[in-house]
Amino acid sequence: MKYLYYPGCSLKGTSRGYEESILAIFEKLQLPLQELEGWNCCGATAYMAVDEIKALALAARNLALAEQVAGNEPVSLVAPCNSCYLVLSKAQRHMEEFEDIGDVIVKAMREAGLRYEGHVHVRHPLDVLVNDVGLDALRRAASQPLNGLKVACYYGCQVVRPYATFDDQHNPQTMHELLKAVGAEPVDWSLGTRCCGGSLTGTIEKAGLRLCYILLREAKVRGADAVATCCPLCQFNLECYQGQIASMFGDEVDIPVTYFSQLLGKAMGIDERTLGLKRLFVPLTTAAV
Amino acid sequence: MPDDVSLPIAEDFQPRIIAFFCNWCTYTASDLAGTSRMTYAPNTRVIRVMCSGRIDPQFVLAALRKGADGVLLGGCHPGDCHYQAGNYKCLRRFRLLKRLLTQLGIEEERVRLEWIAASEGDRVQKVTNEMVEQIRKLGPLRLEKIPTHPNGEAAPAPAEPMATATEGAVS
Amino acid sequence: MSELKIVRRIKYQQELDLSFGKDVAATPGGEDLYKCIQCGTCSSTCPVSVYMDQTPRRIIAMTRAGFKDDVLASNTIWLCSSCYACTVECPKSLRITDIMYALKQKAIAEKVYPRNLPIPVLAKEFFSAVMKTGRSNEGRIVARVWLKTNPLKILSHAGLGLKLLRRGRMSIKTERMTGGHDQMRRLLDAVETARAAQPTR
Amino acid sequence: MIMEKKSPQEELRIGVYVCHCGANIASKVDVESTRDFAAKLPHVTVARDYKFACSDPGQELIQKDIKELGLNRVVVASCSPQLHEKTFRNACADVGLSPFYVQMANIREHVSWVTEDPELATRKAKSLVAAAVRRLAFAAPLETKRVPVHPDVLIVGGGIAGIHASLILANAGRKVFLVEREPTIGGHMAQFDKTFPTMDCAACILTPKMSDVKNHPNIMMWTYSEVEEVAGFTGNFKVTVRRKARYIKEELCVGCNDCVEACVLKKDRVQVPDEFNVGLSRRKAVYMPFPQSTPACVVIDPEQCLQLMKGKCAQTCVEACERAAIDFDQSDEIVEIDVGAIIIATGYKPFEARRIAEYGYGKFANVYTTLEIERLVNASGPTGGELRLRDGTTPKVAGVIHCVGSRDRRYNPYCSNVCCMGALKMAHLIKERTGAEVFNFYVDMRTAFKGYEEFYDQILSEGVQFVRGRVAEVTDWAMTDEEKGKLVIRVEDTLVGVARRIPVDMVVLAIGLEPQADAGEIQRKFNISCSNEGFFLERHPKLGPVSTFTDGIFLAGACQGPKDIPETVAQAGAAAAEALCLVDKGFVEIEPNTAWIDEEVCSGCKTCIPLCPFKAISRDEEKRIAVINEALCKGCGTCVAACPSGAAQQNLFTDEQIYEEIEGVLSYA
Repeated sequence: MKYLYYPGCSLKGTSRGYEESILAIFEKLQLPLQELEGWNCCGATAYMAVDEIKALALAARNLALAEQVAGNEPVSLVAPCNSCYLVLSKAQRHMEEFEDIGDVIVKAMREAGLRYEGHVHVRHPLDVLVNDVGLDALRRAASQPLNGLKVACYYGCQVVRPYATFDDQHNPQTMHELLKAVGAEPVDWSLGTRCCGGSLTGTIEKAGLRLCYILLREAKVRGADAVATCCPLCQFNLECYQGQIASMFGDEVDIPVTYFSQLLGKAMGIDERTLGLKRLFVPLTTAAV
Repeated sequence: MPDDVSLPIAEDFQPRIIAFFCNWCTYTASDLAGTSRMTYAPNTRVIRVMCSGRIDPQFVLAALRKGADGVLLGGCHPGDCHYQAGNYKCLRRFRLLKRLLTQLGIEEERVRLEWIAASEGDRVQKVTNEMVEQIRKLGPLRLEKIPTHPNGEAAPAPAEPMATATEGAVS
Repeated sequence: MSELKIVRRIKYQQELDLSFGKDVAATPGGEDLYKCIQCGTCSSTCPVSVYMDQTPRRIIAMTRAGFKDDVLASNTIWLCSSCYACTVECPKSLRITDIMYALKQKAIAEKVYPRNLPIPVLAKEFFSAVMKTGRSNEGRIVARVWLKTNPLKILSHAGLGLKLLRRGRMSIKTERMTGGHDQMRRLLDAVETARAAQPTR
Repeated sequence: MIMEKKSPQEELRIGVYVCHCGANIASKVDVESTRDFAAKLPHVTVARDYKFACSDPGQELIQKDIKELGLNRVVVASCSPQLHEKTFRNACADVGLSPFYVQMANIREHVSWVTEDPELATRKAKSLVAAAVRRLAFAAPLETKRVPVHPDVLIVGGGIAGIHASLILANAGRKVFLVEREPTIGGHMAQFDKTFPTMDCAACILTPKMSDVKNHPNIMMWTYSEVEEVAGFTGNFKVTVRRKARYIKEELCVGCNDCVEACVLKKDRVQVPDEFNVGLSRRKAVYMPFPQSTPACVVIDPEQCLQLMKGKCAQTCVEACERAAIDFDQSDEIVEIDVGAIIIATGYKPFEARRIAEYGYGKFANVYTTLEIERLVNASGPTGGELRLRDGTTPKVAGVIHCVGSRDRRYNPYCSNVCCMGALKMAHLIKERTGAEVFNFYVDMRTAFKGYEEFYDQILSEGVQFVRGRVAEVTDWAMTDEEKGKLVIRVEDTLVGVARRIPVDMVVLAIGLEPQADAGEIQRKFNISCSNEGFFLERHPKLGPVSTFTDGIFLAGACQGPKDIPETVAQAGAAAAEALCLVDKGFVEIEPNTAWIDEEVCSGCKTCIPLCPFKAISRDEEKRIAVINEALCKGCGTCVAACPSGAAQQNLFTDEQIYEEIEGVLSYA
């Protein structure tokens, strides 16, 4: 099995910490990720609203490139961004399900000298870590376990919806299991897959921030020391708007919002700079760690 | 079939398909498709038998020889036969029949065996439509194009149903 | 005390677009539109329905009935954050998120979206960025969107931008594709041609 | 028995009748043109079309032609032979024509109802008519065979359906075997507290019937027993029943429960969840499901009993039993019975509420199913009839959610039929017992039966709040102070058009009805069919609601589809009547579609002998040929298809008949 890494735009920008921590932990787990050469934007959800087929074609190009690199080998395209993960999966499924979409994209790809046979397996790092690397390997690698750090595991939407491929749609557990394996203590809360507002925070701010507020408040109510995320947009929304949320709703919601991979990395003893933890606005209080 | 015998398929080609359905499951399912008003391709002609075990491979050969372009067989799901195991007998004969057809130069896709339970009206619809589509792709069955035997004689073109190759009659 | 106002609420059949539902049902994911039983699961599972002028359930009903103008003028379709909660919870398996996408596309195509709404602008900015660099740069795009729709916002968010810059989470330098840029553009152009050649879409 | 002829001897005079079936056929098939087509076919003396061939005038028309035109064969092109073949056979027999000279052409189910294009439909109809006409040339005037019927009846399942059917048959003087797999009869109804819409106590109306069953001289009540195997055919079934070891001598036990008191499994943690109280209480290794269990006899659970598991126990129960009814050496008993008819009344399985994660059943303590509430409000239930939350407090606000697991493509697409009324009953009971504010969340209110709408009216006027909307989620995160510590129901009030959050103390899930987990196994055992959702399939949805496709086997109750008690009882009565009809007649007529051997052609190769599933074929060593025992032959025709020399033939389905049919359909395809 070949593992190719599809960073997506955010991991090269606002969520550098996600990329840094993902690459570092995979390195440490001896499964180094190779970045897909020449990748382009996945097509992202915002674009779907304007021109769905073009969005899917953008995604399909990445799939075709991955297939090309892998040759005949089975290949996993690891996409840490929930949005990329969904759009890449959706492109794959829509091409199969809707003949007219598939036809247009296949034709256009041929024009552009591309070919896609449908052999790429789009994967999220949560999936790869639990199912391929395994919890035992994680436990072994955790040289500095997190000692009961209380974490609100937040999966967001698009990693389990609409396609629940590797985890339960209503009660996902992979992040819980990973963090438990390295000594953290997931808090019991019901909002692990409730929407953070996505791009609404930037477009219809009031609506978007309300959703973030609900999540942050509940995480605090449940006694979490930190929120762990697996999606750049979720992390950005939950972390960067905390100030505005506080003034809009008159309620302090300061809580560190990390990537799950940063917490795993920390437990593996990787230093904070390498994990991008220094890039957080609200520092992860290590008192509990 | 070799290229030289394949003729262009006429646009308005309406495949002629004979369907042998067992009384208990598939014929009933076919009735259910009717009561449920599931429309499907009008190309099949259903002949009712009590059990798929009654389907003599010679019936299939006769149907093809008399002008059918395809034959569909339908019985109860394995384990559900009204007579315990007639459907298994049918399956065994069907496998042999397919080999025989291939030897005669007839595409094996022209015959199809399906298990359809009494409640599966929708499967009658689906299978019939698929079968018609399949036969449309294959085109009309042109038996005169059957290649000659290795010894130079024409393949036996049975004159009477009863005289068709007895190797069809295996249990 | 407020003034009593009256508005005509009745709908005459001629004000409706009776083919609207069929159009939407013909888009990918719209196929089960007519199977809706109006149970409202979508509306109650929707985290943003708090602000919607029409609940998602009503959007479905109105779409089927041909209330095209009302549907496209509704804020609902723009509030949809594509979280897919309605899609997975729908007991009749309607792909409501996809239907919302279809409605957004129709609103943009007919240019009936609210003027102050940045989403269509965002989408356009996004597209031009991708065409130029093959990548999107959220900070830059958002800044440009605000510039076009609500310039005051840039000022209020300047602090955030600076914080991001300081932590290396936003760069002045543009991220670009490491190759294949021409190929990507060729692909997008070819989509236009292939689509034009298709009879139905 | 008259063997079929090789070729027609007499001059054929065929009448063809093309039925319009109102517009069912005529709106798609050009019946006039089909009639004209038929008139020109060889040997056809007359061809007519008629509005409803199956009506009295339709039948009379055929009879008149037989008499006046001397017809000796009849083709009816109408519906499926499954529906009206008997009708037309009888009509012809009435005027002296062999019923086997009638041939149906199915131009409704197989043509007009499934074809879009009228022209192609007409073509198809014509080819089927042509085939029927040709096939008739080889028909023979067979005789139907009469086989005596065993007078006893087996009823599988001792819920209200099985109980009711048993009593009817037993009262009619028939001997009934009632087989129930649980230790007591009573089924789900015994678990209910009240029954809608009259709210009479379930036990009060059920338990007298249960003791009637127990005491009826004509009923053999076998609880804790299961049907293992069914052989034979209508009128003569041979059934093997496993009577599971109860480790109690049923005839000695009087149900005093002294042994239960004495059982050493005293601590809650070693006891198991009580099945009858759906896990809301615990029971010991020896137990009686509920006080009115019938028979009033305890049972020992071999997976709990220390003596049975480990062979080591103080056996305090044996000591306690004055009547020495406990018998650890008992083993399962296999019994074979002969019956003429079978009624299957195996009931349903309640929907597993855990499957819908959003409703939090199993996660939140105060989310209950309707069945649990039935037990909680029941005076003999685990709380003695006190409706309390798990922490012992009384709920102030309760929400009842309809359609749980029903009308949902992810679970069961069908409507479970009883939950709306069940949920209304819940609302009433909760209000009555606790005075709580009750919200009912429904998608569509289905109260279509006598007295049901009135019940809805009553509940409305009791002040229950009705919110039309399917609940998306039951959750535990609070938005407002009021919601803290409560379960929050998220729902759209679709009649108002807004989303609402309603905090409650208790949630009740009106779970739907599903086929029994082992319905597939029962289906195979009895050779009946299941519909797509897994309930047993009736012979006809309107006109054969309690029959199956297997003659002699009938259905009663929720095993055929979700239904409430009145409907179940009505169906049980109908099934009993059908069974009675069969066994009282004393004989069954068997379709003469048996196989026979043409002695002159048979080469004695023995190919056919091992193929027959009924061991009906043997070899006549003297003549060196195969012989078919007609009484054993069931008419599948497998031997006929296999005969290499064509010596084996099947009445009604001879090779000639089928070849004629093939040529017939192809002659006008």
